[in-house]
Amino acid sequence: MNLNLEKINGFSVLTIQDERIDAHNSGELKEYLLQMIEGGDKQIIVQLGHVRFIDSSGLGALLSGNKHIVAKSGRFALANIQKQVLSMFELTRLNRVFEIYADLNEAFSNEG
Amino acid sequence: MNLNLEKINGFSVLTIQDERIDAHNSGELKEYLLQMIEGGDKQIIVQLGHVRFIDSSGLGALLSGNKHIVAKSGRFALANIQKQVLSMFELTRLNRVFEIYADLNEAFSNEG
Amino acid sequence: MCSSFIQVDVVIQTQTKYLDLIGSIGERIAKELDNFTGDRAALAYQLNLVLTEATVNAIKHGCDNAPQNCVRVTIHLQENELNIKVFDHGQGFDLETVPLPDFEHPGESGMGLFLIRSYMDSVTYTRQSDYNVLEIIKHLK
Amino acid sequence: MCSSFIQVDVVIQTQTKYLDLIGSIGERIAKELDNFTGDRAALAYQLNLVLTEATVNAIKHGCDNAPQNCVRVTIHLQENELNIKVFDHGQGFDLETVPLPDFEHPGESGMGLFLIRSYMDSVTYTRQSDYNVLEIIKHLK
Ligand SMILES: Nc1ncnc2c1ncn2[C@@H]1O[C@H](COP(=O)(O)OP(=O)(O)O)[C@@H](O)[C@H]1O
Ligand SMILES: Nc1ncnc2c1ncn2[C@@H]1O[C@H](COP(=O)(O)OP(=O)(O)O)[C@@H](O)[C@H]1O
Repeated sequence: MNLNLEKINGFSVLTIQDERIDAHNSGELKEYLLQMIEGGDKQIIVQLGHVRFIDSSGLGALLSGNKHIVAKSGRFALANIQKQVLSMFELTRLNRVFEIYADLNEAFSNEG
Repeated sequence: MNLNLEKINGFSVLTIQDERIDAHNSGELKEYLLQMIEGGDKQIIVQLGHVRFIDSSGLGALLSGNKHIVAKSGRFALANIQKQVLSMFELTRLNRVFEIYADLNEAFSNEG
Repeated sequence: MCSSFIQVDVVIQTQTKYLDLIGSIGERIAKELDNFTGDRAALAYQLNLVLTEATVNAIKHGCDNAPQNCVRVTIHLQENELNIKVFDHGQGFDLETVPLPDFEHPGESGMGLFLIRSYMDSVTYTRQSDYNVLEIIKHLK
Repeated sequence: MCSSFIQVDVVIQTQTKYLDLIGSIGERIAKELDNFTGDRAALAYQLNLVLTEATVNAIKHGCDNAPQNCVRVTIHLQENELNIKVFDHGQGFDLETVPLPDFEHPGESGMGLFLIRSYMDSVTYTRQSDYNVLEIIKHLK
Protein backbone atom coordinates (compact mmCIF):
# COMPACT_ATOMS: atom_id res chain seq x y z
CA MET A 1 0.00 0.00 0.00
CA ASN A 2 1.14 3.45 -0.87
CA LEU A 3 0.89 5.76 2.14
CA ASN A 4 2.27 9.22 2.78
CA LEU A 5 2.55 10.64 6.31
CA GLU A 6 3.07 14.33 7.07
CA LYS A 7 2.87 16.43 10.22
CA ILE A 8 0.78 19.52 9.58
CA ASN A 9 -0.50 21.91 12.26
CA GLY A 10 0.13 19.31 14.92
CA PHE A 11 -1.88 16.69 13.04
CA SER A 12 -0.57 13.47 11.59
CA VAL A 13 -1.97 13.58 8.06
CA LEU A 14 -1.98 10.16 6.41
CA THR A 15 -2.66 10.33 2.69
CA ILE A 16 -3.68 7.09 1.02
CA GLN A 17 -2.16 7.10 -2.43
CA ASP A 18 -3.88 3.96 -3.71
CA GLU A 19 -7.15 4.18 -5.58
CA ARG A 20 -8.49 1.03 -4.03
CA ILE A 21 -8.73 -0.31 -0.48
CA ASP A 22 -9.92 -3.89 -0.29
CA ALA A 23 -9.17 -7.11 1.59
CA HIS A 24 -5.85 -7.32 -0.24
CA ASN A 25 -4.34 -4.20 1.32
CA SER A 26 -6.66 -3.22 4.22
CA GLY A 27 -4.66 -5.34 6.68
CA GLU A 28 -1.62 -3.23 5.90
CA LEU A 29 -3.57 -0.02 6.46
CA LYS A 30 -4.88 -1.31 9.78
CA GLU A 31 -1.37 -2.26 10.93
CA TYR A 32 0.04 1.08 9.88
CA LEU A 33 -2.61 2.98 11.83
CA LEU A 34 -2.06 0.83 14.93
CA GLN A 35 1.66 1.48 14.81
CA MET A 36 1.12 5.21 14.44
CA ILE A 37 -1.14 5.13 17.50
CA GLU A 38 1.23 2.97 19.51
CA GLY A 39 4.00 5.35 18.51
CA GLY A 40 2.10 8.20 20.15
CA ASP A 41 0.14 9.86 17.33
CA LYS A 42 -3.02 11.31 18.89
CA GLN A 43 -4.45 13.48 16.14
CA ILE A 44 -4.78 11.60 12.90
CA ILE A 45 -6.42 12.78 9.71
CA VAL A 46 -6.75 10.21 6.92
CA GLN A 47 -6.94 11.79 3.50
CA LEU A 48 -9.04 9.67 1.16
CA GLY A 49 -8.99 11.97 -1.87
CA HIS A 50 -7.30 9.41 -4.14
CA VAL A 51 -9.48 6.53 -3.03
CA ARG A 52 -12.06 5.56 -5.67
CA PHE A 53 -13.07 2.31 -4.01
CA ILE A 54 -13.30 0.92 -0.48
CA ASP A 55 -14.76 -2.40 0.64
CA SER A 56 -16.01 -3.51 4.07
CA SER A 57 -12.55 -4.58 5.20
CA GLY A 58 -11.27 -1.10 4.37
CA LEU A 59 -14.03 0.45 6.45
CA GLY A 60 -13.04 -2.03 9.17
CA ALA A 61 -9.41 -0.88 9.08
CA LEU A 62 -10.45 2.76 9.52
CA LEU A 63 -12.85 1.75 12.30
CA SER A 64 -10.02 -0.04 14.07
CA GLY A 65 -7.85 3.10 13.94
CA ASN A 66 -10.72 5.20 15.20
CA LYS A 67 -11.42 2.88 18.16
CA HIS A 68 -7.83 2.71 19.27
CA ILE A 69 -7.26 6.42 19.16
CA VAL A 70 -10.53 7.28 20.86
CA ALA A 71 -9.55 4.84 23.64
CA LYS A 72 -6.51 7.07 24.16
CA SER A 73 -8.61 10.24 24.06
CA GLY A 74 -7.11 11.19 20.74
CA ARG A 75 -8.80 12.35 17.56
CA PHE A 76 -9.35 10.52 14.27
CA ALA A 77 -10.78 12.28 11.24
CA LEU A 78 -11.38 11.54 7.56
CA ALA A 79 -11.07 14.11 4.77
CA ASN A 80 -11.69 14.43 1.02
CA ILE A 81 -13.94 11.39 0.63
CA GLN A 82 -15.12 10.81 -2.95
CA LYS A 83 -18.84 10.59 -3.62
CA GLN A 84 -19.27 6.85 -4.17
CA VAL A 85 -16.97 6.05 -1.25
CA LEU A 86 -18.98 8.38 0.99
CA SER A 87 -22.14 6.48 0.14
CA MET A 88 -20.53 3.42 1.75
CA PHE A 89 -20.12 5.33 5.01
CA GLU A 90 -23.73 6.43 4.80
CA LEU A 91 -25.16 2.98 4.09
CA THR A 92 -23.23 1.44 6.99
CA ARG A 93 -24.04 4.50 9.16
CA LEU A 94 -20.34 4.90 9.83
CA ASN A 95 -20.72 8.58 8.94
CA ARG A 96 -22.12 8.88 12.48
CA VAL A 97 -19.04 7.24 13.94
CA PHE A 98 -16.27 9.09 12.08
CA GLU A 99 -15.45 12.77 12.03
CA ILE A 100 -15.73 13.51 8.32
CA TYR A 101 -14.52 16.75 6.71
CA ALA A 102 -14.65 18.08 3.19
CA ASP A 103 -10.92 18.84 3.22
CA LEU A 104 -7.88 19.34 5.44
CA ASN A 105 -8.61 22.97 6.23
CA GLU A 106 -12.06 22.11 7.51
CA ALA A 107 -10.52 19.36 9.64
CA PHE A 108 -7.86 21.70 11.04
CA SER A 109 -10.34 24.41 11.97
CA ASN A 110 -12.70 22.09 13.81
CA GLU A 111 -12.40 21.34 17.50
CA GLY A 112 -13.84 17.86 17.03
CA MET B 1 -19.16 8.45 -33.11
CA ASN B 2 -18.36 11.80 -31.62
CA LEU B 3 -16.79 14.09 -34.21
CA ASN B 4 -16.11 17.80 -34.20
CA LEU B 5 -15.46 19.71 -37.43
CA GLU B 6 -13.92 23.20 -37.54
CA LYS B 7 -12.49 25.38 -40.29
CA ILE B 8 -9.12 26.78 -39.25
CA ASN B 9 -6.65 28.55 -41.55
CA GLY B 10 -8.44 27.13 -44.57
CA PHE B 11 -8.17 23.58 -43.26
CA SER B 12 -11.05 21.33 -42.29
CA VAL B 13 -9.97 20.10 -38.87
CA LEU B 14 -11.84 16.98 -37.82
CA THR B 15 -11.35 16.12 -34.15
CA ILE B 16 -12.26 12.61 -33.10
CA GLN B 17 -13.70 12.84 -29.61
CA ASP B 18 -13.94 9.10 -28.97
CA GLU B 19 -11.12 7.27 -27.24
CA ARG B 20 -11.59 4.20 -29.35
CA ILE B 21 -11.91 3.54 -33.08
CA ASP B 22 -12.78 -0.06 -33.91
CA ALA B 23 -15.01 -2.04 -36.25
CA HIS B 24 -18.03 -0.77 -34.33
CA ASN B 25 -17.59 2.89 -35.30
CA SER B 26 -14.98 2.97 -38.10
CA GLY B 27 -17.68 2.65 -40.76
CA GLU B 28 -19.18 5.89 -39.54
CA LEU B 29 -15.80 7.65 -39.65
CA LYS B 30 -15.21 6.42 -43.19
CA GLU B 31 -18.63 7.65 -44.32
CA TYR B 32 -18.13 11.03 -42.66
CA LEU B 33 -14.79 11.54 -44.38
CA LEU B 34 -16.25 10.54 -47.76
CA GLN B 35 -19.08 13.03 -47.35
CA MET B 36 -16.66 15.78 -46.43
CA ILE B 37 -14.64 15.04 -49.54
CA GLU B 38 -17.70 14.83 -51.78
CA GLY B 39 -18.86 18.11 -50.24
CA GLY B 40 -15.67 19.74 -51.50
CA ASP B 41 -13.27 19.65 -48.54
CA LYS B 42 -9.77 19.47 -49.97
CA GLN B 43 -7.52 20.08 -46.97
CA ILE B 44 -8.39 17.79 -44.11
CA ILE B 45 -6.51 17.37 -40.84
CA VAL B 46 -7.72 14.61 -38.55
CA GLN B 47 -6.88 15.25 -34.90
CA LEU B 48 -6.33 11.98 -33.06
CA GLY B 49 -5.32 13.41 -29.67
CA HIS B 50 -8.21 11.79 -27.80
CA VAL B 51 -7.81 8.42 -29.48
CA ARG B 52 -6.24 5.84 -27.17
CA PHE B 53 -7.02 2.87 -29.40
CA ILE B 54 -7.39 2.16 -33.10
CA ASP B 55 -7.84 -1.19 -34.82
CA SER B 56 -7.19 -2.21 -38.41
CA SER B 57 -10.64 -1.09 -39.56
CA GLY B 58 -9.93 2.35 -38.10
CA LEU B 59 -6.68 2.53 -40.03
CA GLY B 60 -8.68 1.44 -43.08
CA ALA B 61 -11.18 4.29 -42.62
CA LEU B 62 -8.36 6.86 -42.52
CA LEU B 63 -6.72 5.23 -45.53
CA SER B 64 -9.97 5.51 -47.43
CA GLY B 65 -10.17 9.23 -46.66
CA ASN B 66 -6.57 9.71 -47.71
CA LYS B 67 -7.07 7.88 -51.02
CA HIS B 68 -10.16 9.81 -52.00
CA ILE B 69 -8.69 13.20 -51.24
CA VAL B 70 -5.39 12.47 -52.94
CA ALA B 71 -7.38 11.42 -56.02
CA LYS B 72 -8.78 14.96 -56.03
CA SER B 73 -5.33 16.48 -55.50
CA GLY B 74 -6.26 17.53 -51.99
CA ARG B 75 -4.35 17.07 -48.73
CA PHE B 76 -5.00 14.72 -45.87
CA ALA B 77 -2.99 14.93 -42.63
CA LEU B 78 -3.06 13.39 -39.16
CA ALA B 79 -2.10 15.22 -35.98
CA ASN B 80 -1.60 14.55 -32.25
CA ILE B 81 -1.29 10.76 -32.49
CA GLN B 82 -0.75 9.05 -29.13
CA LYS B 83 2.28 6.82 -28.67
CA GLN B 84 0.63 3.38 -28.77
CA VAL B 85 -1.59 4.41 -31.67
CA LEU B 86 1.42 5.67 -33.58
CA SER B 87 3.09 2.28 -33.21
CA MET B 88 0.19 0.84 -35.23
CA PHE B 89 0.99 3.19 -38.10
CA GLU B 90 4.63 2.18 -37.88
CA LEU B 91 4.00 -1.56 -37.82
CA THR B 92 1.68 -1.35 -40.84
CA ARG B 93 4.09 1.13 -42.49
CA LEU B 94 1.18 3.52 -42.93
CA ASN B 95 3.40 6.23 -41.46
CA ARG B 96 4.92 6.35 -44.95
CA VAL B 97 1.49 6.85 -46.53
CA PHE B 98 0.03 9.52 -44.28
CA GLU B 99 1.27 13.02 -43.58
CA ILE B 100 1.71 12.89 -39.80
CA TYR B 101 2.30 15.97 -37.61
CA ALA B 102 2.94 16.41 -33.90
CA ASP B 103 0.17 19.01 -33.64
CA LEU B 104 -2.04 21.37 -35.62
CA ASN B 105 0.52 24.16 -35.81
CA GLU B 106 3.05 21.85 -37.37
CA ALA B 107 0.40 20.71 -39.85
CA PHE B 108 -0.56 24.30 -40.74
CA SER B 109 3.01 25.40 -41.29
CA ASN B 110 3.90 22.55 -43.60
CA GLU B 111 3.43 22.69 -47.31
CA GLY B 112 2.75 18.97 -47.52
CA MET C 1 -27.55 -19.45 -29.46
CA CYS C 2 -26.80 -16.85 -26.82
CA SER C 3 -29.06 -16.87 -23.83
CA SER C 4 -27.44 -13.70 -22.47
CA PHE C 5 -26.08 -10.52 -24.01
CA ILE C 6 -22.86 -11.02 -22.14
CA GLN C 7 -21.53 -13.90 -20.07
CA VAL C 8 -18.25 -13.55 -18.27
CA ASP C 9 -16.85 -16.48 -16.29
CA VAL C 10 -13.74 -15.80 -14.29
CA VAL C 11 -11.66 -18.37 -12.42
CA ILE C 12 -8.88 -17.08 -10.19
CA GLN C 13 -6.51 -18.64 -7.75
CA THR C 14 -7.62 -18.00 -4.16
CA GLN C 15 -5.56 -14.86 -3.72
CA THR C 16 -6.88 -11.48 -2.70
CA LYS C 17 -4.66 -9.77 -5.27
CA TYR C 18 -7.16 -10.77 -7.93
CA LEU C 19 -10.10 -9.00 -6.24
CA ASP C 20 -9.34 -5.83 -8.16
CA LEU C 21 -9.53 -7.67 -11.48
CA ILE C 22 -12.88 -9.24 -10.68
CA GLY C 23 -14.31 -6.00 -9.34
CA SER C 24 -13.04 -4.09 -12.37
CA ILE C 25 -14.70 -6.50 -14.78
CA GLY C 26 -17.99 -5.94 -12.94
CA GLU C 27 -17.49 -2.20 -13.10
CA ARG C 28 -16.75 -2.42 -16.81
CA ILE C 29 -19.89 -4.44 -17.49
CA ALA C 30 -21.96 -1.64 -15.95
CA LYS C 31 -21.02 0.40 -19.04
CA GLU C 32 -22.83 -2.11 -21.25
CA LEU C 33 -26.22 -1.78 -19.59
CA ASP C 34 -27.94 0.06 -22.42
CA ASN C 35 -31.36 -0.11 -20.81
CA PHE C 36 -30.39 0.99 -17.33
CA THR C 37 -31.87 4.37 -16.50
CA GLY C 38 -30.51 4.78 -12.97
CA ASP C 39 -27.22 6.18 -11.69
CA ARG C 40 -24.66 4.31 -13.74
CA ALA C 41 -21.59 5.44 -11.78
CA ALA C 42 -23.24 4.26 -8.56
CA LEU C 43 -24.15 0.93 -10.13
CA ALA C 44 -20.60 0.47 -11.44
CA TYR C 45 -19.29 0.99 -7.90
CA GLN C 46 -21.85 -1.37 -6.43
CA LEU C 47 -21.05 -4.17 -8.86
CA ASN C 48 -17.36 -3.75 -8.09
CA LEU C 49 -18.15 -3.88 -4.37
CA VAL C 50 -20.56 -6.81 -4.50
CA LEU C 51 -18.13 -8.91 -6.54
CA THR C 52 -15.29 -7.99 -4.21
CA GLU C 53 -17.22 -8.86 -1.04
CA ALA C 54 -18.60 -12.11 -2.39
CA THR C 55 -15.24 -13.21 -3.76
CA VAL C 56 -13.41 -12.44 -0.51
CA ASN C 57 -15.87 -14.65 1.34
CA ALA C 58 -15.29 -17.48 -1.09
CA ILE C 59 -11.52 -17.07 -0.68
CA LYS C 60 -11.69 -16.84 3.13
CA HIS C 61 -14.27 -19.47 3.92
CA GLY C 62 -14.67 -21.38 0.74
CA CYS C 63 -11.74 -23.75 0.60
CA ASP C 64 -8.72 -25.11 2.31
CA ASN C 65 -6.37 -22.27 1.71
CA ALA C 66 -3.93 -23.85 -0.69
CA PRO C 67 -3.06 -21.14 -3.21
CA GLN C 68 -3.60 -23.48 -6.12
CA ASN C 69 -7.26 -23.64 -5.20
CA CYS C 70 -9.57 -21.50 -7.19
CA VAL C 71 -12.70 -19.43 -7.03
CA ARG C 72 -15.15 -19.22 -9.88
CA VAL C 73 -17.31 -16.19 -10.51
CA THR C 74 -19.87 -15.84 -13.28
CA ILE C 75 -21.54 -12.66 -14.43
CA HIS C 76 -24.45 -12.99 -16.86
CA LEU C 77 -26.19 -9.99 -18.32
CA GLN C 78 -29.67 -10.54 -19.67
CA GLU C 79 -32.12 -7.99 -20.95
CA ASN C 80 -33.56 -7.01 -17.59
CA GLU C 81 -31.34 -8.80 -15.16
CA LEU C 82 -27.78 -9.09 -14.05
CA ASN C 83 -26.93 -12.43 -12.47
CA ILE C 84 -23.78 -13.02 -10.44
CA LYS C 85 -22.74 -16.39 -9.05
CA VAL C 86 -19.78 -17.04 -6.78
CA PHE C 87 -18.88 -20.68 -6.23
CA ASP C 88 -17.03 -22.10 -3.26
CA HIS C 89 -15.98 -25.54 -2.07
CA GLY C 90 -16.07 -24.91 1.66
CA GLN C 91 -18.36 -26.16 4.41
CA GLY C 92 -21.02 -23.67 3.49
CA PHE C 93 -23.16 -21.63 5.87
CA ASP C 94 -26.73 -20.61 6.44
CA LEU C 95 -27.28 -17.21 4.86
CA GLU C 96 -30.56 -16.69 6.71
CA THR C 97 -28.93 -16.81 10.15
CA VAL C 98 -26.27 -14.19 9.39
CA PRO C 99 -27.25 -11.24 11.61
CA LEU C 100 -27.44 -7.62 10.51
CA PRO C 101 -24.42 -5.55 11.55
CA ASP C 102 -24.79 -3.87 14.94
CA PHE C 103 -25.02 -0.27 13.81
CA GLU C 104 -24.78 1.09 17.36
CA HIS C 105 -21.54 -0.78 18.03
CA PRO C 106 -20.06 -1.30 14.61
CA GLY C 107 -17.51 -4.07 14.34
CA GLU C 108 -14.54 -4.36 12.05
CA SER C 109 -16.12 -7.19 10.10
CA GLY C 110 -19.53 -8.65 9.33
CA MET C 111 -20.61 -5.98 6.84
CA GLY C 112 -20.03 -7.81 3.57
CA LEU C 113 -23.32 -9.63 3.16
CA PHE C 114 -25.22 -6.62 4.46
CA LEU C 115 -23.69 -4.52 1.68
CA ILE C 116 -24.44 -7.14 -0.94
CA ARG C 117 -28.07 -7.38 0.15
CA SER C 118 -28.45 -3.62 0.36
CA TYR C 119 -27.33 -2.97 -3.20
CA MET C 120 -28.77 -6.01 -4.97
CA ASP C 121 -32.32 -7.34 -5.34
CA SER C 122 -31.97 -10.99 -4.45
CA VAL C 123 -29.27 -13.01 -2.69
CA THR C 124 -29.40 -16.77 -2.10
CA TYR C 125 -26.84 -19.32 -0.97
CA THR C 126 -27.29 -22.93 -2.02
CA ARG C 127 -25.29 -25.98 -1.00
CA GLN C 128 -24.86 -28.59 -3.68
CA SER C 129 -23.12 -31.90 -3.30
CA ASP C 130 -19.73 -30.73 -4.49
CA TYR C 131 -19.92 -26.95 -4.32
CA ASN C 132 -21.84 -24.05 -2.86
CA VAL C 133 -23.08 -21.05 -4.76
CA LEU C 134 -23.95 -17.53 -3.72
CA GLU C 135 -26.35 -16.19 -6.32
CA ILE C 136 -26.94 -12.47 -6.59
CA ILE C 137 -29.52 -10.86 -8.85
CA LYS C 138 -29.99 -7.23 -9.79
CA HIS C 139 -33.05 -6.21 -11.78
CA LEU C 140 -32.29 -3.56 -14.34
CA LYS C 141 -34.87 -1.00 -15.22
CA MET D 1 -7.37 -27.12 -8.64
CA CYS D 2 -6.50 -24.14 -10.75
CA SER D 3 -4.46 -24.84 -13.82
CA SER D 4 -4.09 -21.11 -14.53
CA PHE D 5 -3.65 -17.99 -12.41
CA ILE D 6 -6.56 -16.40 -14.20
CA GLN D 7 -9.09 -17.76 -16.66
CA VAL D 8 -11.61 -15.45 -18.23
CA ASP D 9 -14.25 -16.84 -20.58
CA VAL D 10 -16.44 -14.31 -22.30
CA VAL D 11 -19.46 -15.04 -24.46
CA ILE D 12 -21.05 -12.14 -26.31
CA GLN D 13 -23.77 -11.79 -28.85
CA THR D 14 -22.33 -11.26 -32.33
CA GLN D 15 -22.42 -7.49 -32.16
CA THR D 16 -19.46 -5.20 -32.66
CA LYS D 17 -20.57 -3.00 -29.75
CA TYR D 18 -19.09 -5.60 -27.40
CA LEU D 19 -15.59 -5.40 -28.91
CA ASP D 20 -14.65 -2.66 -26.47
CA LEU D 21 -15.62 -4.84 -23.50
CA ILE D 22 -13.55 -7.79 -24.71
CA GLY D 23 -10.58 -5.60 -25.56
CA SER D 24 -10.80 -3.85 -22.19
CA ILE D 25 -10.76 -7.13 -20.31
CA GLY D 26 -7.59 -8.09 -22.18
CA GLU D 27 -6.07 -4.73 -21.39
CA ARG D 28 -6.97 -5.14 -17.72
CA ILE D 29 -5.40 -8.59 -17.56
CA ALA D 30 -2.09 -7.09 -18.69
CA LYS D 31 -1.96 -5.39 -15.27
CA GLU D 32 -1.84 -8.79 -13.58
CA LEU D 33 1.29 -10.03 -15.34
CA ASP D 34 3.59 -9.86 -12.32
CA ASN D 35 6.49 -11.52 -14.10
CA PHE D 36 6.39 -9.51 -17.31
CA THR D 37 9.45 -7.32 -17.64
CA GLY D 38 8.69 -5.72 -20.99
CA ASP D 39 6.69 -2.60 -21.86
CA ARG D 40 3.44 -3.15 -20.03
CA ALA D 41 1.52 -0.27 -21.62
CA ALA D 42 2.44 -1.59 -25.05
CA LEU D 43 1.39 -5.12 -24.11
CA ALA D 44 -1.94 -3.84 -22.73
CA TYR D 45 -2.60 -2.13 -26.06
CA GLN D 46 -1.57 -5.21 -28.03
CA LEU D 47 -3.86 -7.53 -26.06
CA ASN D 48 -6.74 -5.12 -26.57
CA LEU D 49 -5.95 -5.03 -30.29
CA VAL D 50 -5.45 -8.76 -30.76
CA LEU D 51 -8.72 -9.57 -28.98
CA THR D 52 -10.53 -6.92 -30.99
CA GLU D 53 -9.20 -8.15 -34.36
CA ALA D 54 -9.81 -11.81 -33.62
CA THR D 55 -13.32 -11.18 -32.29
CA VAL D 56 -14.29 -9.04 -35.28
CA ASN D 57 -13.27 -11.87 -37.59
CA ALA D 58 -15.38 -14.34 -35.62
CA ILE D 59 -18.33 -11.95 -35.78
CA LYS D 60 -17.88 -11.21 -39.50
CA HIS D 61 -17.05 -14.63 -40.86
CA GLY D 62 -17.85 -16.97 -38.04
CA CYS D 63 -21.60 -17.42 -38.15
CA ASP D 64 -24.78 -16.67 -39.94
CA ASN D 65 -25.32 -13.15 -38.81
CA ALA D 66 -28.36 -13.58 -36.58
CA PRO D 67 -27.76 -11.29 -33.60
CA GLN D 68 -28.67 -14.00 -31.14
CA ASN D 69 -25.62 -15.92 -32.25
CA CYS D 70 -22.64 -15.68 -30.03
CA VAL D 71 -18.89 -15.58 -29.99
CA ARG D 72 -16.83 -17.17 -27.27
CA VAL D 73 -13.43 -15.88 -26.26
CA THR D 74 -11.21 -17.39 -23.58
CA ILE D 75 -8.15 -15.81 -22.01
CA HIS D 76 -5.98 -18.01 -19.81
CA LEU D 77 -3.00 -16.66 -17.95
CA GLN D 78 -0.39 -19.17 -16.87
CA GLU D 79 2.96 -18.52 -15.32
CA ASN D 80 4.86 -17.91 -18.53
CA GLU D 81 2.15 -17.85 -21.12
CA LEU D 82 -0.97 -16.03 -22.09
CA ASN D 83 -3.36 -18.11 -24.15
CA ILE D 84 -6.25 -16.62 -26.09
CA LYS D 85 -8.85 -18.66 -27.97
CA VAL D 86 -11.58 -17.26 -30.17
CA PHE D 87 -14.23 -19.75 -31.28
CA ASP D 88 -16.42 -19.47 -34.33
CA HIS D 89 -19.05 -21.59 -36.04
CA GLY D 90 -18.48 -20.48 -39.61
CA GLN D 91 -17.04 -22.26 -42.63
CA GLY D 92 -13.52 -21.74 -41.43
CA PHE D 93 -10.52 -20.77 -43.54
CA ASP D 94 -6.93 -21.68 -44.10
CA LEU D 95 -4.74 -19.40 -42.01
CA GLU D 96 -1.59 -20.36 -43.91
CA THR D 97 -2.90 -19.06 -47.23
CA VAL D 98 -3.81 -15.59 -45.93
CA PRO D 99 -1.32 -13.29 -47.66
CA LEU D 100 0.70 -10.54 -46.00
CA PRO D 101 -0.73 -7.07 -46.55
CA ASP D 102 0.63 -5.30 -49.62
CA PHE D 103 2.65 -2.59 -47.92
CA GLU D 104 3.31 -0.74 -51.17
CA HIS D 105 -0.38 -0.50 -52.01
CA PRO D 106 -2.07 -0.73 -48.64
CA GLY D 107 -5.71 -1.75 -48.71
CA GLU D 108 -8.51 -0.81 -46.37
CA SER D 109 -8.73 -4.32 -44.98
CA GLY D 110 -6.65 -7.45 -44.62
CA MET D 111 -4.43 -6.20 -41.80
CA GLY D 112 -6.04 -7.97 -38.83
CA LEU D 113 -4.23 -11.28 -38.91
CA PHE D 114 -0.96 -9.55 -39.79
CA LEU D 115 -1.28 -7.45 -36.61
CA ILE D 116 -2.15 -10.48 -34.50
CA ARG D 117 0.84 -12.41 -35.80
CA SER D 118 3.15 -9.44 -35.39
CA TYR D 119 2.37 -8.89 -31.73
CA MET D 120 1.92 -12.48 -30.55
CA ASP D 121 4.23 -15.49 -30.58
CA SER D 122 2.05 -18.22 -32.05
CA VAL D 123 -1.20 -18.20 -34.00
CA THR D 124 -3.05 -21.29 -35.20
CA TYR D 125 -6.52 -21.91 -36.62
CA THR D 126 -8.07 -25.34 -36.21
CA ARG D 127 -11.32 -26.66 -37.62
CA GLN D 128 -13.19 -29.06 -35.37
CA SER D 129 -16.40 -30.86 -36.23
CA ASP D 130 -18.72 -28.30 -34.68
CA TYR D 131 -16.56 -25.23 -34.26
CA ASN D 132 -13.32 -23.56 -35.29
CA VAL D 133 -10.81 -22.02 -32.98
CA LEU D 134 -8.17 -19.36 -33.47
CA GLU D 135 -5.54 -19.92 -30.78
CA ILE D 136 -3.10 -17.18 -29.95
CA ILE D 137 -0.17 -17.56 -27.57
CA LYS D 138 2.08 -14.93 -26.06
CA HIS D 139 5.12 -16.01 -24.08
CA LEU D 140 5.73 -13.83 -21.07
CA LYS D 141 9.24 -13.17 -19.93
N1 LIG E 1 -18.84 -18.50 1.27
C1 LIG E 1 -18.97 -18.63 2.62
N2 LIG E 1 -18.73 -19.83 3.22
C2 LIG E 1 -18.85 -19.97 4.55
N3 LIG E 1 -19.22 -18.97 5.37
C3 LIG E 1 -19.47 -17.76 4.85
C4 LIG E 1 -19.36 -17.52 3.45
N4 LIG E 1 -19.69 -16.22 3.22
C5 LIG E 1 -19.98 -15.69 4.42
N5 LIG E 1 -19.87 -16.60 5.40
C6 LIG E 1 -20.13 -16.39 6.84
O1 LIG E 1 -20.93 -15.24 7.00
C7 LIG E 1 -20.30 -14.32 7.88
C8 LIG E 1 -20.62 -12.91 7.47
O2 LIG E 1 -20.00 -12.60 6.25
P1 LIG E 1 -19.83 -11.10 5.79
O3 LIG E 1 -21.10 -10.36 6.04
O4 LIG E 1 -19.31 -11.08 4.42
O5 LIG E 1 -18.76 -10.48 6.81
P2 LIG E 1 -17.25 -10.91 7.12
O6 LIG E 1 -16.80 -11.78 5.99
O7 LIG E 1 -16.55 -9.61 7.22
O8 LIG E 1 -17.35 -11.62 8.45
C9 LIG E 1 -18.82 -14.65 7.81
O9 LIG E 1 -18.13 -14.27 8.96
C10 LIG E 1 -18.85 -16.16 7.63
O10 LIG E 1 -19.02 -16.80 8.87
N1 LIG F 1 -12.79 -16.65 -38.27
C1 LIG F 1 -12.67 -16.62 -39.62
N2 LIG F 1 -13.48 -17.39 -40.38
C2 LIG F 1 -13.37 -17.36 -41.73
N3 LIG F 1 -12.50 -16.58 -42.39
C3 LIG F 1 -11.68 -15.79 -41.69
C4 LIG F 1 -11.72 -15.76 -40.27
N4 LIG F 1 -10.77 -14.88 -39.85
C5 LIG F 1 -10.18 -14.40 -40.95
N5 LIG F 1 -10.71 -14.93 -42.06
C6 LIG F 1 -10.31 -14.66 -43.46
O1 LIG F 1 -9.01 -14.10 -43.48
C7 LIG F 1 -9.03 -12.85 -44.17
C8 LIG F 1 -8.01 -11.89 -43.55
O2 LIG F 1 -8.44 -11.51 -42.25
P1 LIG F 1 -7.84 -10.23 -41.56
O3 LIG F 1 -6.35 -10.24 -41.74
O4 LIG F 1 -8.34 -10.17 -40.17
O5 LIG F 1 -8.35 -8.99 -42.39
P2 LIG F 1 -9.84 -8.51 -42.72
O6 LIG F 1 -10.75 -9.19 -41.74
O7 LIG F 1 -9.75 -7.04 -42.58
O8 LIG F 1 -10.08 -8.93 -44.15
C9 LIG F 1 -10.45 -12.36 -44.07
O9 LIG F 1 -10.79 -11.49 -45.11
C10 LIG F 1 -11.22 -13.68 -44.15
O10 LIG F 1 -11.37 -14.09 -45.48
